[in-house]
Amino acid sequence: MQKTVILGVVGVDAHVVGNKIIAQALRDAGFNVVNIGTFVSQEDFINASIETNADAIMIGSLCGHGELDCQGFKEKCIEAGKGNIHLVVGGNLVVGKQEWGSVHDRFLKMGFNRVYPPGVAIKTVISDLKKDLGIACED
Amino acid sequence: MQKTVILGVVGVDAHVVGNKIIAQALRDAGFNVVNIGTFVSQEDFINASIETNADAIMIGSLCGHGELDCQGFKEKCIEAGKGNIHLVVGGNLVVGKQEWGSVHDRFLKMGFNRVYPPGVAIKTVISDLKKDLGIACED
Amino acid sequence: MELSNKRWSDACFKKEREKALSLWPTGREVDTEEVIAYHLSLPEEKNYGKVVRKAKLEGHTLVQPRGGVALIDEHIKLLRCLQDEGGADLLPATTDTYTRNMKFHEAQRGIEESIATGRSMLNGLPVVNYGPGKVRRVVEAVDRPIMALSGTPFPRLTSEITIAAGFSGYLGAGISYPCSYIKSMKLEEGIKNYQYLDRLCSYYAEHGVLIHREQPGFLTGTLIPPGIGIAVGVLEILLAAGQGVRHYSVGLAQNLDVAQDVAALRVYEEVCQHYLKKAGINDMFISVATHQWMQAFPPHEAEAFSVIVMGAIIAVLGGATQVITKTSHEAIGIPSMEANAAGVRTTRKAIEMMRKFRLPLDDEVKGEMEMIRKEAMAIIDKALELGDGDVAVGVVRGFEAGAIDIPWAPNVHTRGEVIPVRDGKGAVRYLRTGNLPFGKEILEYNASKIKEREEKSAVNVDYELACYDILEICKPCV
Amino acid sequence: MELSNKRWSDACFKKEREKALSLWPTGREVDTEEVIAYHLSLPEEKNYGKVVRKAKLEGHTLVQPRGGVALIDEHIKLLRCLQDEGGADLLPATTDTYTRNMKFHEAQRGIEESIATGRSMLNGLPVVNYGPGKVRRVVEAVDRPIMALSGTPFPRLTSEITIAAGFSGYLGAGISYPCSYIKSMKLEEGIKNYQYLDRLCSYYAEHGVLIHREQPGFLTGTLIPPGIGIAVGVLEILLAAGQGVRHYSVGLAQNLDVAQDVAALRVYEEVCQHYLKKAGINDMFISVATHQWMQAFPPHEAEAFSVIVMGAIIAVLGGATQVITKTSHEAIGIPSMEANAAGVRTTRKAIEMMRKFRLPLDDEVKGEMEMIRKEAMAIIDKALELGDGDVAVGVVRGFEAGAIDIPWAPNVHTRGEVIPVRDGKGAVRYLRTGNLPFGKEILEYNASKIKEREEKSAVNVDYELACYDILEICKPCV
Ligand code: B12
Ligand code: B12
Repeated sequence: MQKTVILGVVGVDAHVVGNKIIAQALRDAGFNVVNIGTFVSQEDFINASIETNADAIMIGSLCGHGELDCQGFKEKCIEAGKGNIHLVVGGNLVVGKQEWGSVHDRFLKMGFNRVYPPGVAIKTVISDLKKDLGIACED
Repeated sequence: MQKTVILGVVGVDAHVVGNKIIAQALRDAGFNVVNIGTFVSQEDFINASIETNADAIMIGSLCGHGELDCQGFKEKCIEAGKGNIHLVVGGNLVVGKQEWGSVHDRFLKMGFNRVYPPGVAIKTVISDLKKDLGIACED
Repeated sequence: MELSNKRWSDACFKKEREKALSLWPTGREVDTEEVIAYHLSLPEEKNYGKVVRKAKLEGHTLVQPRGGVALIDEHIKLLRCLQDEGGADLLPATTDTYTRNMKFHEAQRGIEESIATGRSMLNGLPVVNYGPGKVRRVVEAVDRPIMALSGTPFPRLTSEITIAAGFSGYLGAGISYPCSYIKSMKLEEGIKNYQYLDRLCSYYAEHGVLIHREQPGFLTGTLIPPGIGIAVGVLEILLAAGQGVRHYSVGLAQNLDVAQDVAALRVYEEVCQHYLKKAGINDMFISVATHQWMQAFPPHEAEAFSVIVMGAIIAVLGGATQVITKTSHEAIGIPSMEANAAGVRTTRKAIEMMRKFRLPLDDEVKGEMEMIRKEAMAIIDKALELGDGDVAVGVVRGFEAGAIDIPWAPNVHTRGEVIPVRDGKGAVRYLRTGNLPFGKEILEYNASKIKEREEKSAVNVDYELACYDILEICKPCV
Repeated sequence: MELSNKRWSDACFKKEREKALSLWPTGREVDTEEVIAYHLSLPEEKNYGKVVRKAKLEGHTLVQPRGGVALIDEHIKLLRCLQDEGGADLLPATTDTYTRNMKFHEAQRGIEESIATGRSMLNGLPVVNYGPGKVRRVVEAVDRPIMALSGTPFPRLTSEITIAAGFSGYLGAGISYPCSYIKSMKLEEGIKNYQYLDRLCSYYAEHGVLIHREQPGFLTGTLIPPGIGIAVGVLEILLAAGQGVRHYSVGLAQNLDVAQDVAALRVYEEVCQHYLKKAGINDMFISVATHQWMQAFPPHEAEAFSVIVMGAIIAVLGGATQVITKTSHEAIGIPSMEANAAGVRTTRKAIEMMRKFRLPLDDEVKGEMEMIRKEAMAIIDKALELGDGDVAVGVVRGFEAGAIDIPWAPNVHTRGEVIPVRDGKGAVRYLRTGNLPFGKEILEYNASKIKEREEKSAVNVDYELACYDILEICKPCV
């Protein structure tokens, strides 16, 4: 069965290029992509996931405010009864060049299941997602 | 009284540009410069200093072999009865980018009175030299 | 107030100002008389416009970094580092994205968390929250002019605060920023917001205070064909002129194709002056600013340096008066101040070594110039036609009709039908021209250039390749 | 053996070889038959000449670093890093200065102290001490061709050993190196030493093994006027041709004046072919190599990167097939392997971004080309005349007469009367032309260019300024 993912860029963040390219790549990989674009609030992500009964929420954050913009997101998902939805986040998550290990940890602690560094290969994201959602990979 | 300095580049080292420029600058500053150029052995330095009754020996070493080429120089000076001559060394003294403090120490231990890092300002060398040889500075 | 390119009346401007200044408490601190006196007390070397004018006269290229951090003291450190370690000619104050979107409460939280965590949690300096008094400390701590860099469709209060603080330059314009920095603002609103800013600068100019205006021009920074970039710049300078502005920089992002980049820089002012003259304006000072690569940067620092130096060289070859720099941290995050200064310094050294050498213009470069001119003029002419001679109206209708379009923009009011792609030599062409008002000559030239690439590389030039081209420069070269 | 440009007879060559191979025990390990078989067993991608030839055909610029350390295993690490992290197209083995001066005992001490202290105490790889067997480990550990870089007037044994080890390129020539790497060798001896090397390569070529020869051309690297640099290159290619060499790179150092640097690269091959043709040689493969700034480097790494990238760009603008790289450590010391790889990588990225763009040739650049051609030809013609048509003899007499002269050289047999200085635009001219055989046109052109600088800067162009110019690029730009 086709899996549905919500894709968007959180906060007041206008970086749309990666968003458009990833959306296309996910579609090519067989996902049902609900791309809600840029300038998405936490509430919008959750509402969209409820409406579409999505399997995963994929949050992009490029502008550096990821840490502020993602605070409390997991808790809101739980409140909304979506505590089990798969949470993925990627982009230039924090301000500045920081040691990746610690950034990764911070987001895992916030409740994300997958956290990706700047410039991650899209195919890595997709193959992880397939694995995580229980889709057989060809390769 | 005009002070005499022996200037040269030690070892099999062909870097002559700095040597020529420093020679000119020392002359302009009032020194009697005996410039024995490049490819100078330890013995040549000492002989020249004896012949001219020099006040200082100024060794350039650019090519990186300074450490090997200066080993035992102070001892040879002492043997030759020139144990008190002022010894100055400068250039790219060692192979590679090394911590300057430790390079400086190594050459001080070898008996040099002044040790200069790559690209030192010539006017610094000259004003130190005047001080060390007891010449009044205008500035 | 109806949209038009007429200068706002004093009454209307006054009313709008009151609204703007009441958006956040610090707005109340702006005392216009005092601001004028303050600016007049500053030395010439701290005035953006004067420094730029002098450089243009001397054929010199100024180095202009970006940069902003959450806390004032840290921002002062940053600017001093850019000035003393980097040798920046012009200094920045980039605002954070909350400020840009008038989310001043969030910005406040960012300030507080920055103090608490000991690292900047904001991607820029929240000037509005600080207010003019505190921001003046920055002006007084450095010896160069400062420009506010605020990629925002809401410049009203930010410009009031920063000018009151003593900044003498303001980057931004009413098409560029509303198109690429927000999702759903109508063009009309964006234009008005920047008319406010331009009107404000014109007001200060009347009172002897020169606030230099700069147009960003890089748009989404993503393979913007120079014809589009220049068209937008010209439309924006006409809008600024409409409000009385007479001191302006037009910008353009580099696409890293030497011939085309230089050609674009070489025709830019001429096209501006052509339309200004048509509008009866003969006294506009124009400076051309080039932005080092604005797209995805290589993460490897040695490669990043290469992109930066290349940008400096294109600036000089193209005779630009300003070059806006990037850093070796670009792919990762907001640069440390050292990395930022290094980007400036490497740029400066390259400018020095270039010794004002300009690219000789052979037929190839001249051909590019001609084509860029034609593309830009086609778009501008169409906009003017649609606006019945009024630029402001024309821009709105132009976007509606798709006669103006910006590739890869987040704003839903841009059609996004135009898709750029490189040709066989590396110049940026159009995979799709959407509804751009291009005549046969342009279309055929474009098609033939794309065909050259197909023949050369035996690859289909399609959407996938267009995406590939966006990532080309950031791909490791080894 | 009397000096001439005739090819050494087999007998004479054999005798000289025996002497050379007995200079140090490892010479005995050279088994010519086996060496030929070994080279023939190597893949094409490991042959210097073949890689260079292919690049020239494609209009591509190859990246060629320098580098050498005391120990074999460390050298392998270095080359792997240059290849894998830097993306070098061609790999180096720079020898240490003891080896270059045949002080093999001292080199041995350097090896031992390097092992003892755990850091390289030598400024290069002492290939002779290791002998061909051990050095082959290097060849086998990498996937690119390797060239021996040995700034030496004594190339005989070093070339035997490195070719036997599987290196397929050798840098150096009989005027360049004897002039700038030693204090008192006579030109005659230097020429003969390199005739040996060229004869050796020609011998291998006869047996199907292509050893690419490269001429350094940068001389003392210190503001060498391109007319002099090219003259020496042409004389050296004629000397190589005399011994039968047919695969050659001519080099030239950049002076960091775009127009003049590019002009020099653009005329170089043409001048070579002109004289080769006169000598009846029509089958010489020539590649042009450009050396990134060879003089005092800025210590600040951001500035050093700028110099390096600038060098890459000049290479492409000038259509050079090879660019020899520098590193951000240049001002301080032998670079770490990471710094060396970074220099390669930054160069490579720039080449990529340049997309084979060549500088359009306008009248200014063409004028420079014309002047460089004339200067070079004046020197070469005079040398040929003095040698009664024999280049080898002509070179010796030319130096004696000062008709050939090299600025800032340590060798006492160069007159050193010529002193370079920059003109008002930045091009390298002559403060003093010494006894160079320049006619009125060249002299007047030169004088007028220097006068331009005096007028522009209201400063006397004198010896002090010439010294200043040498240090210009290394001075901090901030
Ligand atoms: C182009 C660009 C812009 C354009 C954006 C145009 C547009 N509307 O899209 C413009 C010029 C408008 C712009 C503006 C700004 N930008 Co910007 N921008 C860039 C730049 C150069 C390239 C981004 C890009 O398009 N990359 C190409 C796409 C294909 O890649 P991507 O977006 O990085 O996505 C990849 C991965 O990150 C990941 N990914 C992305 N999203 C997601 C989502 C999920 C779920 C997953 C799993 C993965 C993932 O997958 C993608 C493929 O690898 C980057 C730096 C860089 N990368 O070189 C800075 C950068 C992202 N920008 C930055 C900033 C700060 C800003 C500004 C705030 C201005 C400022 N202060 O300097 C404004 C923001 C305005 C706003 N409201 O958001 C910073 C962020 C800083 C930080 N995190 O510390 C960066 C990193 C530059 C920098 N070093 O300072 N920017
Ligand atoms: C030009 C140059 C050459 C030219 C020299 C031409 C000539 N005959 O003079 C050529 C191309 C021939 C050359 C050859 C080599 N070079 Co060289 N060369 C340089 C370069 C780029 C500039 C030197 C220069 O002229 N500077 C300008 C003058 C005015 O400054 P200076 O000589 O540095 O002198 C200043 C100070 O050091 C000091 N100083 C100098 N001498 C003295 C003496 C005294 C008493 C005092 C107090 C101070 C002092 O005062 C001067 C003013 O500030 C330097 C790197 C750099 N600096 O950028 C490398 C450099 C010196 N060379 C180097 C090397 C290794 C070589 C070679 C061995 C080749 C190789 N393996 O790469 C050969 C050596 C051959 C030989 N037999 O010696 C290395 C030394 C490495 C190290 N120490 O770790 C350097 C540092 C480059 C590098 N980073 O690898 N080189």
